[in-house]
Amino acid sequence: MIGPFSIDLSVEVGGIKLRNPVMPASGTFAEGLEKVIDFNRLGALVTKTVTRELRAGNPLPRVVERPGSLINAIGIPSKGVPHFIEKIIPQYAAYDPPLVVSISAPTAEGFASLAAELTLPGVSVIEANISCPNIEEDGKAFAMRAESAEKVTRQLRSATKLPLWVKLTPNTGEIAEVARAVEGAGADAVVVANTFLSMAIDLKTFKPCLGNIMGGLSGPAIKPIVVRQVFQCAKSVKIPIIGCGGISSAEDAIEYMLAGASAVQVGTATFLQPAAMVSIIDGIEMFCLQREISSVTELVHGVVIEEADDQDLAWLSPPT
Amino acid sequence: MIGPFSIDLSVEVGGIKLRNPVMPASGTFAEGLEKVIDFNRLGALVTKTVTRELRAGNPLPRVVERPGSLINAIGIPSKGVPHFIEKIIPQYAAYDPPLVVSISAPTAEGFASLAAELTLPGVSVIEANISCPNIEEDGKAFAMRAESAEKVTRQLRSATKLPLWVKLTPNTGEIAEVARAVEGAGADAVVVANTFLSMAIDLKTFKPCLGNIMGGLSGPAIKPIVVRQVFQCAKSVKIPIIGCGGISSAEDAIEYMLAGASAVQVGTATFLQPAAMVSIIDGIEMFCLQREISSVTELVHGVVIEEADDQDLAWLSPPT
Amino acid sequence: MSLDHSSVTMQPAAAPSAPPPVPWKPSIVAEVAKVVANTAVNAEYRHLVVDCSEIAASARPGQFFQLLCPHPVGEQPFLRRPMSLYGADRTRRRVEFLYKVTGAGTRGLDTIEKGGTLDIMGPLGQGFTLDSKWRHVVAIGRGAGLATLAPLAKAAKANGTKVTAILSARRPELLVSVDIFKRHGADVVPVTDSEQTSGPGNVERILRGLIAEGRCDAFFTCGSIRLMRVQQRLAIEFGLPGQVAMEQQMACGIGLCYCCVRDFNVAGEIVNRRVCWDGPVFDLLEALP
Amino acid sequence: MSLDHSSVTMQPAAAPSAPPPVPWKPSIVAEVAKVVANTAVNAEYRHLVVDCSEIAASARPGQFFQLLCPHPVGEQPFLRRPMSLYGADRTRRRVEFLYKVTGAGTRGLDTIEKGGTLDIMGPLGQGFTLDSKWRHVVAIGRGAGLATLAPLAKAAKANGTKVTAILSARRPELLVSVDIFKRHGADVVPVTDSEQTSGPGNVERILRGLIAEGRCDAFFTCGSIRLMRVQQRLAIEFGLPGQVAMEQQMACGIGLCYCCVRDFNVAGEIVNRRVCWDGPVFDLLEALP
Ligand SMILES: Cc1cc2nc3c(=O)[nH]c(=O)nc-3n(C[C@H](O)[C@H](O)[C@H](O)COP(=O)(O)OP(=O)(O)OC[C@H]3O[C@@H](n4cnc5c(N)ncnc54)[C@H](O)[C@@H]3O)c2cc1C
Ligand SMILES: Cc1cc2nc3c(=O)[nH]c(=O)nc-3n(C[C@H](O)[C@H](O)[C@H](O)COP(=O)(O)OP(=O)(O)OC[C@H]3O[C@@H](n4cnc5c(N)ncnc54)[C@H](O)[C@@H]3O)c2cc1C
Ligand SMILES: Cc1cc2nc3c(=O)[nH]c(=O)nc-3n(C[C@H](O)[C@H](O)[C@H](O)COP(=O)(O)O)c2cc1C
Ligand SMILES: Cc1cc2nc3c(=O)[nH]c(=O)nc-3n(C[C@H](O)[C@H](O)[C@H](O)COP(=O)(O)O)c2cc1C
Ligand code: FES
Ligand code: FES
Repeated sequence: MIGPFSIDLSVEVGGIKLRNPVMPASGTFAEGLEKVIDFNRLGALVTKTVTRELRAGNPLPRVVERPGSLINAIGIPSKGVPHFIEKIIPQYAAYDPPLVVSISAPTAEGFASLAAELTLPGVSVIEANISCPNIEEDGKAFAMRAESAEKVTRQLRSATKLPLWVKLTPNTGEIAEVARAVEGAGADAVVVANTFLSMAIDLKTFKPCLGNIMGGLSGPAIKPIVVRQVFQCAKSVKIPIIGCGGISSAEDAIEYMLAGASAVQVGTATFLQPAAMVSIIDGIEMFCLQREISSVTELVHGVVIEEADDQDLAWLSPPT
Repeated sequence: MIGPFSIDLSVEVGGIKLRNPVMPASGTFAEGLEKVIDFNRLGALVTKTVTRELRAGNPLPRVVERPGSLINAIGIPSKGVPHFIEKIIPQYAAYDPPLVVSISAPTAEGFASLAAELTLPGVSVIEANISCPNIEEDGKAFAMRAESAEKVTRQLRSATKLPLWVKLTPNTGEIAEVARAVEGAGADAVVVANTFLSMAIDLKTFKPCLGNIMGGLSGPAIKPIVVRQVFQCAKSVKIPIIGCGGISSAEDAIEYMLAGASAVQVGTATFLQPAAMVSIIDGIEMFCLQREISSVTELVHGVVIEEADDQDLAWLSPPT
Repeated sequence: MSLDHSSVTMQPAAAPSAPPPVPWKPSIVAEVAKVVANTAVNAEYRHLVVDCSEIAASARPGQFFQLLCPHPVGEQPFLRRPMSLYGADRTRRRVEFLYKVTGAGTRGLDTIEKGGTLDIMGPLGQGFTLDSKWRHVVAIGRGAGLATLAPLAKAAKANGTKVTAILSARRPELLVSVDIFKRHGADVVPVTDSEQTSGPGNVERILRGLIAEGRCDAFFTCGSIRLMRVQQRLAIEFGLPGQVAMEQQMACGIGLCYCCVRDFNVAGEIVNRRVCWDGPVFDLLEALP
Repeated sequence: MSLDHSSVTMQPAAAPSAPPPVPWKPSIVAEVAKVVANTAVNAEYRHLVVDCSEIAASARPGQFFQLLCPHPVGEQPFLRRPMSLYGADRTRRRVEFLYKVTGAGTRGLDTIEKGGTLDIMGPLGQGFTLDSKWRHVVAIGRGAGLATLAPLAKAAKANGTKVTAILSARRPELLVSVDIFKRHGADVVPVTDSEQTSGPGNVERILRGLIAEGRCDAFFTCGSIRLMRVQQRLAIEFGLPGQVAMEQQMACGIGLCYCCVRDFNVAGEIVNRRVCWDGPVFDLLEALP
């Protein structure tokens, strides 16, 4: 028998120990959430991606909903690095969970210099968003190809001593190769994945629903595709994988962990249920309790692959 | 004023004229549907992919549902070419709409010889399924890369005089390049797209929900991604595009046409509403009537892209 | 392993038809039916009655419908759910189902109230065939099979065939369809786990008795692999015909998707058939567990 | 264009707080509230009343909630929908909304019956501020603004401030909130399109009259760009303060996503603010149409 307090929820993810495997996804988390959930319950805190350039973000409308999903083209509104260092980082100083700082830049050098500059007290991890589909034209980003992903990771690696997580795009046809390249270049973990480049058209006006024409798809609709990508990456790399895409329940998080994720990020679900992350943490603990799993790490890559047998049987009533 | 009968629903798609732009997606259509809808209403008839090899198909379970989507790993059960020629093709002889025969093979030569053999009376179009994620290991298929897609298309082109449609995979990061390569190699149209390689894990057993471990995602959940892919392909090629992915209403079909599709294929929706294709045809006609659009071809690539303006205004009540 | 998708010959009613005559008419419909009743019959089963079209109401025993289940709170069943015909009334244009709440879809069914609507699609598949020469037949069901076999009672009576229904359940109070069989003049033999009468040994004993009395010209069964095996053995031993209704997960329900295949032993060869289209009723001796 | 996400200073109530004290307590909740009433008030608006927690019931005028709307048949609204507080009762733990059925989300709201439940999230955003020095204020609303301004009536009364409410609608029977304002002692001036009294010219005439009589220490407005412009002009001409509640499409409602930004003119500079977090109530003179 396992007691509720004997379940070890902690995970080791890319150079850092987290009290539990649940953290926000970049761009879906900010100080406002502190009014709804206790930040000290989270595995980590993750900032919105910051860039060196001052950016206004994309034209409106910035989001459009679809069944079970959201398309966003927020862009990366940014008030620049000094503002980030002076105003944003200190906001999280009082909380226990490590702070993960998400960065983006248009060039590999830009990534490296930003990582160097943000290697500061109060910052625990650099998450390199080399995948944001809105940045590069037509969704092409560093994370689309192994070579470009490797190059940017290598430069990032030499620019910072902090644990380095690299966030991949799901829009590539070769995510496992990209993950392997990123691992080879020194990343401590990969985040799988960002949003799917998508489009919606308004039938009244014939115009795109988003000011930016295209945007990134997130939410429950994408989960089956990203679970597959995590599974493929887990076969391809040894560094930890952080699963991200459509997670809104403990079951979703556990499915990702079974596929190979050591931790998970929760994005869009927080928009619908602002306390989603806390419910997911509680749900994972409950699941482990019921299944007598004493450490959540037992779930990681726990999927059971066996030879197909005659599963027909399962569909008939139990024998009398 | 446009009268109901003055709307021209016909479209020219890759070497053949269709009475309307709506047809089934391969693998979601068979003789049984004749009991529910009048096949003569359809733009075309499309067979399940046929292969030269005898295949049993995948182990069970072959489908698993997710919110707004289905993952299938049917495989391509095939009784071989003679059976297809003797039993399947004649089933459709009595219907007016052209018959599109979907083929697949493990090699470019295999594709070509199959296309040649199926260039028969009663067959109007060869649709080359170079994208089925279940065939090649880990979802890799000819359609993942421009080079391999070009090679197989070139061989197919020289093997048949019939209109040649090539069905692409959405799992690649370079679909517009693949479409262009296929166009260059002589395809008459591209079908965008097949299913997204996906995975689901059963939390009771920790086993994959599908006998085949991974399968293809279809249904409403994927629509925003595939609409974007059609839009990108439309900018990249001049040959017609047949949109396919998550279409279940006339609005969905029109959205695809606005993005750049000349015609559409309907798959999973037929499983939920077996008369979906007929409703979609009627709905497109109604839409054209209401918008005073006299030919459905006016919708094709009709999306209006303009400079962003201050769309904030739209959110306030009308001025008094 | 060879593949055999040709339609079974038992009952031609829903077999693929010739090229469509003019004007074309559907023989399977998806329609929004009106719910007349949706009530619990015991701790496990609910009885659903809907008003429907003539086409739907023409369903025959052993056929089934695909129900588009409403979404219960927090769940989104995507596919339709197969449910056997439990009763059909052609003149009142009404069909009935008997279902057990097991997962998301049936939980959704459970939420429908009288006066509400339900999207039903059918009639689907190949049903049971009653040979006019048969005087006495035996129906053996358990689980959802109790629902599937129920409409045989009325059809057999109309055919002048006498039925003995061996109905199996965990406990007596979980038995369903007993009244239907009795109402149509069948002999009902309830067997239950709690009374330790439902084991294959006891059922075999009962069947041997019926065969000895000449009261078993054919077997009809659904819902239990173990009881199917008993009948297969006896069918071979005594040269009796039989039909079994099979279950399998379904997507389309009309033969399009090939997700519902099962293996069958046809003259020693393993062939692959679609339960929704070639079945759900198959020859007893061809069925494999 | 510069970006300014800092919180406006009008009302510190919901501004970002200092590092959390121990033990931590939420000040915004998402909870399943019980629906006490959901009834039509006229051809356009419906009145929704729910029982809720103390935190939700502590909402103040100008604040809003994000409602998780049930799915109407055939539609799946994904995001929550923002709705202004129409009324709050701290002691009875109750909040009220007034909504117009416009799209999928509000059609979903429309389906909820008395006794049902609704997932509400709030209180959200920065509400109106009432200066204790103000003796007479003017509230000018149209559309959803009529709902947004309504709770000001009670708050002003409690503050000892007299209100003149200029309520605008297409036709007299579409006016809402008139009773609430009257009940709390406000003067109500209905203006409508059908009576040709709602034009900016006439409203400006009324306002100039109130200003001349010393009955306009501040403007409160919501729901009409044209009327906002009239007030902005008069506010500048007479040096009067004002507050406007703005609308914008929202995803998160709590400042996480930056989809709800609008431009504001802060001392001649265009700054970008989140309506959900820095607003929805902003300084009248900073607002841009
Ligand atoms: C031809 C046929 C007739 C049937 N008739 C009846 C009947 O009259 N009464 C009755 O109570 N049940 C019947 N069943 C079983 C019924 O279809 C399942 O209980 C139901 O689909 C469960 O759906 P769920 O969403 O509640 O369960 P879940 O377990 O959530 O379903 C998940 C998936 O598995 C499928 N599934 C689950 N159980 C079964 C099963 N036993 N057979 C086939 N698919 C299944 C579902 O359709 C769905 O696709 C019949 C099945 C078939 C194939
Ligand atoms: C702070 C705030 C307070 C509001 N208070 C009220 C109120 O008290 N009463 C009332 O009737 N309405 C109010 N509205 C408007 C209300 O939110 C919209 O009418 C509602 O979101 C429409 O949703 P729908 O699904 O019915 O329409 P759809 O048009 O289907 O909505 C599609 C999308 O657009 C958004 N949207 C549509 N109209 C608006 C709008 N006017 N403002 C913001 N987003 C919109 C929806 O939220 C959704 O994301 C308020 C809006 C805001 C921002
Ligand atoms: C509104 C919004 C803004 C986002 N901004 C960022 C961002 O700035 N940087 C980033 O790496 N990902 C960003 N993302 C992607 C998320 O971090 C996450 O990868 C994605 O949404 C998939 O997870 P989900 O389905 O749980 O939302 C954003 C997503 C949304 C919905
Ligand atoms: C059960 C099933 C079987 C399929 N079989 C094939 C096939 O044999 N050949 C093929 O090219 N596509 C096949 N597909 C893919 C569909 O043709 C279509 O590309 C895909 O389902 C996306 O469209 P949808 O969302 O409308 O279903 C199959 C899809 C399903 C759901
Ligand atoms: S369920 Fe589709 S073929 Fe049987
Ligand atoms: S709605 Fe997300 S920041 Fe305002």
